[in-house]
Amino acid sequence: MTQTTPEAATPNAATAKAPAGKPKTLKEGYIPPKERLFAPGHRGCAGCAELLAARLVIEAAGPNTIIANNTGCLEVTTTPYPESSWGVPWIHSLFENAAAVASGIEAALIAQGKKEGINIIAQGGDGSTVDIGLGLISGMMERGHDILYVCYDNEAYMNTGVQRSGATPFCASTTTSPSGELSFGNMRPKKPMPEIMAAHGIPYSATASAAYPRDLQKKVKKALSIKGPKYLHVHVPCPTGWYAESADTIKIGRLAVETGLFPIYEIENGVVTNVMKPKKRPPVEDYLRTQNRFKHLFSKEGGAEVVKQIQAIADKNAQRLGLDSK
Amino acid sequence: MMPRKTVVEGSMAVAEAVRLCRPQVISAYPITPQTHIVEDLSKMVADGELRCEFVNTESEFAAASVVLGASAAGVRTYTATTSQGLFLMFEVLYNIAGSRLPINLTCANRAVSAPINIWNDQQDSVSLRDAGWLQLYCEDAQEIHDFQPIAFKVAEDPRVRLPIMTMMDGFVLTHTYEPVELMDQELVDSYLPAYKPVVKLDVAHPLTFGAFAQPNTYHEIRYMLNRAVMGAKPKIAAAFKEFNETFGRDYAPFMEEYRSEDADVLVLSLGSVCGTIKDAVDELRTEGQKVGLVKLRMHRPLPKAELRKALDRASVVAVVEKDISMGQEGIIATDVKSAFAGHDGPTVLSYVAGLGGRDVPVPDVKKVFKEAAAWKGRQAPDDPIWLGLNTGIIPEVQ
Amino acid sequence: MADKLNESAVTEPSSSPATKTGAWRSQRPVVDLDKCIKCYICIDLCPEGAISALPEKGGVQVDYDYCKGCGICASECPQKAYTMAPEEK
Amino acid sequence: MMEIRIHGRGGQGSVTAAEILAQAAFKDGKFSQAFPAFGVERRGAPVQAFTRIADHKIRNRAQVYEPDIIIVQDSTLLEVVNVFAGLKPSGVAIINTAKAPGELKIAHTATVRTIDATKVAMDILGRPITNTTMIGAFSGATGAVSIDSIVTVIRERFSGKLADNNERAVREAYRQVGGK
Repeated sequence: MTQTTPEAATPNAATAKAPAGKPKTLKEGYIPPKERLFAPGHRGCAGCAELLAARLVIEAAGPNTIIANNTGCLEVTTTPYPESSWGVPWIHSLFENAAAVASGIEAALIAQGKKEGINIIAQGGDGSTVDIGLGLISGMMERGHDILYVCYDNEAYMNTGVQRSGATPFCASTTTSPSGELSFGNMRPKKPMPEIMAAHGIPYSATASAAYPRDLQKKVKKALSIKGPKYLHVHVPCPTGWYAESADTIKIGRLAVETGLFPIYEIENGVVTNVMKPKKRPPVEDYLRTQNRFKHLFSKEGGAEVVKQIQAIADKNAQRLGLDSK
Repeated sequence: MMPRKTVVEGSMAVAEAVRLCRPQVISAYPITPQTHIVEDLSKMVADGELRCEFVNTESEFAAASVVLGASAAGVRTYTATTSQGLFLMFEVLYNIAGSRLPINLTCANRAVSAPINIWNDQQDSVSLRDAGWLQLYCEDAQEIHDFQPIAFKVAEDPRVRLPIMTMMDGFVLTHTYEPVELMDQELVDSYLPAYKPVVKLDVAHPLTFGAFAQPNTYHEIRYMLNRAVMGAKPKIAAAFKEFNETFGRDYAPFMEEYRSEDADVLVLSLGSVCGTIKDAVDELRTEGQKVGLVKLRMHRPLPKAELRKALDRASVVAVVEKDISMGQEGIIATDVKSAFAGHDGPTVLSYVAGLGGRDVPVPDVKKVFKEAAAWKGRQAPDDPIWLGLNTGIIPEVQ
Repeated sequence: MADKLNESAVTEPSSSPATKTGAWRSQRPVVDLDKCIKCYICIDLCPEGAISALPEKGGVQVDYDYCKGCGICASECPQKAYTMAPEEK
Repeated sequence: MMEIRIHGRGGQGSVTAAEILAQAAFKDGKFSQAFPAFGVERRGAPVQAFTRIADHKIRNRAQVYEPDIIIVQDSTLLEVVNVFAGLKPSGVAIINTAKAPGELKIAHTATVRTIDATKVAMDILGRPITNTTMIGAFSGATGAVSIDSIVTVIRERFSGKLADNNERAVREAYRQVGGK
């Protein structure tokens, strides 16, 4: 197991590098909005990490990319007809079928002899990925298409109003798994999607977070350099659905990683690699207190016990991935 | 290579025609009785007779999505399914039509669950009439063979840009061997040029497909879809005409009229049962009865004016169909009645027949003609008439 | 919005800048370039892509046509170069 | 129009036999149609397949209720299926059995012809697959489809030694029932 340290939003983490060739990102100089791969004017919430991550992904992937997008916040907010935020060929069909649509795009490019040099990305939120679209993603992985699937995980059905998904964390309160007299919210842990994908025998399955933009972009480039099906699971805090401050999106995302609740790692050909190890691992309570979806854990009798259980989830992740080892 | 005039299975007749049309991406999921079509196509790909990407998917939902993506990326696409498979595709099929993608689908008509039943009726495709797909029904293997290039040609016409499905009765046509005159590759190539999409997913011009339409545009976009379906009618007529000229056939584009010119009692039907009905018509004609058949070929768009013209002279029209709108009547019967709304016309009877593979033999068809004659000048009943219903096994209403 | 719809309901690329989402903002980030160390993490982290590097001299600028005022830049700037100021009425 | 019903068990190639008959009849210059009794039967279950032959285009899609000819691939079916159901009074039944027609005690008025197709198949093909053999017997007994066209179709469907052996089996069965 190799390791990296969080590069993250620290002052000395990076300095802008001179762009090679045509400017592709905002960092590399001013690009007029209408010439961007992901243009402003989208209708995402202030502080939305999903749209942030989506911009980082396409800017890393570059202009020779075709995207198939599931229904969800990302689709609705970026393509209010007749406007689009996308500067690459982009298609939305349905809630659950981006992986299959992308499979068809790949087949069409191969049939035309035009696949070489073109990246294909299928993407969607956690609901369309771990729940309703899972079978189609599994089919895409099993068939071996040269496609990167990106899941933007904001841990509930945000587009429809914060209903639970298979990626909602243990004891988060959502509108369909509310806390109440008899409940601490969603009583099931997150579906282990990166592992499910890796179990298909694909060459690359990884996690990333919008809070670590440069790690995320590095992984997009790495994934796209590998032939075959790839999976990238990106944690994207949702200030609206997590009942948190817009300005705190990145801080919350960082805490998820540092506490061990959303560990960052890669699975290359079935082997866990490049685990991001926090300098110190704060207690999960630091993370939970930033969001009102966990508020009941601190106001309801028995909440402390649940917090311990959540700490155990983080500790288990830490043990599994060696987060605490130096 | 197969001789050009040969006895082949109906599934092979369609597969061979699809091969001749040079699709670039095929995706499908096997389901009885569509299986032989996709098996034949898979073998053609495996043998190098068909240069095409064949994507085997984990479900019909995925197969429809794969051809959607491929079509949006600018290539000629084909899929085939039936019954539950078509229903599993339902959401995607509406999406394909709304996206104006010229996908060609063969539906091997089969009954729908429950109860589960693998045999033929047409409830599956008729249930999809509202989606924006053009729909053509076939009587025999020759038609399903010939209609493939016509389907691609119409669908891909830049003024049409619509998906199309051709229907063949499951088992009755898919699994039956009969003589077919296979088309010649050179003629197919001359009739059906390579597909040139108007728009496609292309990094050189990165368009956004499938944007989120709000109330200020959705209404108009759906208007345009309906306008396109309606507007496809002359294009379909032209495609049939050119086909007839190229291949020496004699297809009427919207419906085939059989001994109907002076008929007092007509049956209107669609699909393979029309062959049996023609035999019944001949027998009744030799008995001196003025009966005939109108075989509806194109269900969407509905050729209302042509229906009026074809049916107008009869006193009674019995619509014999293998489907029903529960709580209403046969779906085609309602459509036929709509063609006469506000016009004087014949008495239109709705016959529900042959569900789930129930055979419709000549004597049953003759019975329909005889019963129908008795409705001359009378108001048709509100409820559909069930042909060959075995009332002895139906319990009383509880 | 385009004058006429098109038959396939496709949309031209990068056309959303037609909508100026800066109108959503109730507070605006103001950057003190003297504090900026040109790490550009604020560019990376802006969900709108509303922050860009100043050409030639470096440092950053905010595009108030699109900035929604979420405050991530102010929260994440290691130098606290941003302050969030109420929008003037 | 001639209607033929073939009785067999799943796995015995009854459907193939019906198809070969249709293809051979077409080569004779006739119109034809072949289809199975569509069902969910698996290997071993009694199955049926049908062939129609006519001088005109065959339009009728209904099942065959009153066949002119029945072909019974397996005489054990006589005890479990009424293979004579609907057979025209003047029809022909061709049955695979070592017995003579009289030994079968069949009440139907049809002409009954028997052939030990299993023996022919075992002797020539080395396997008890009787479908092609029974087609040869059909041709010999009725002349409704020419033996030459049947052989042509078999040579299109099979190749090499399998084609040679099937041709021999078909011709032997044809000869045994007195085909000329």
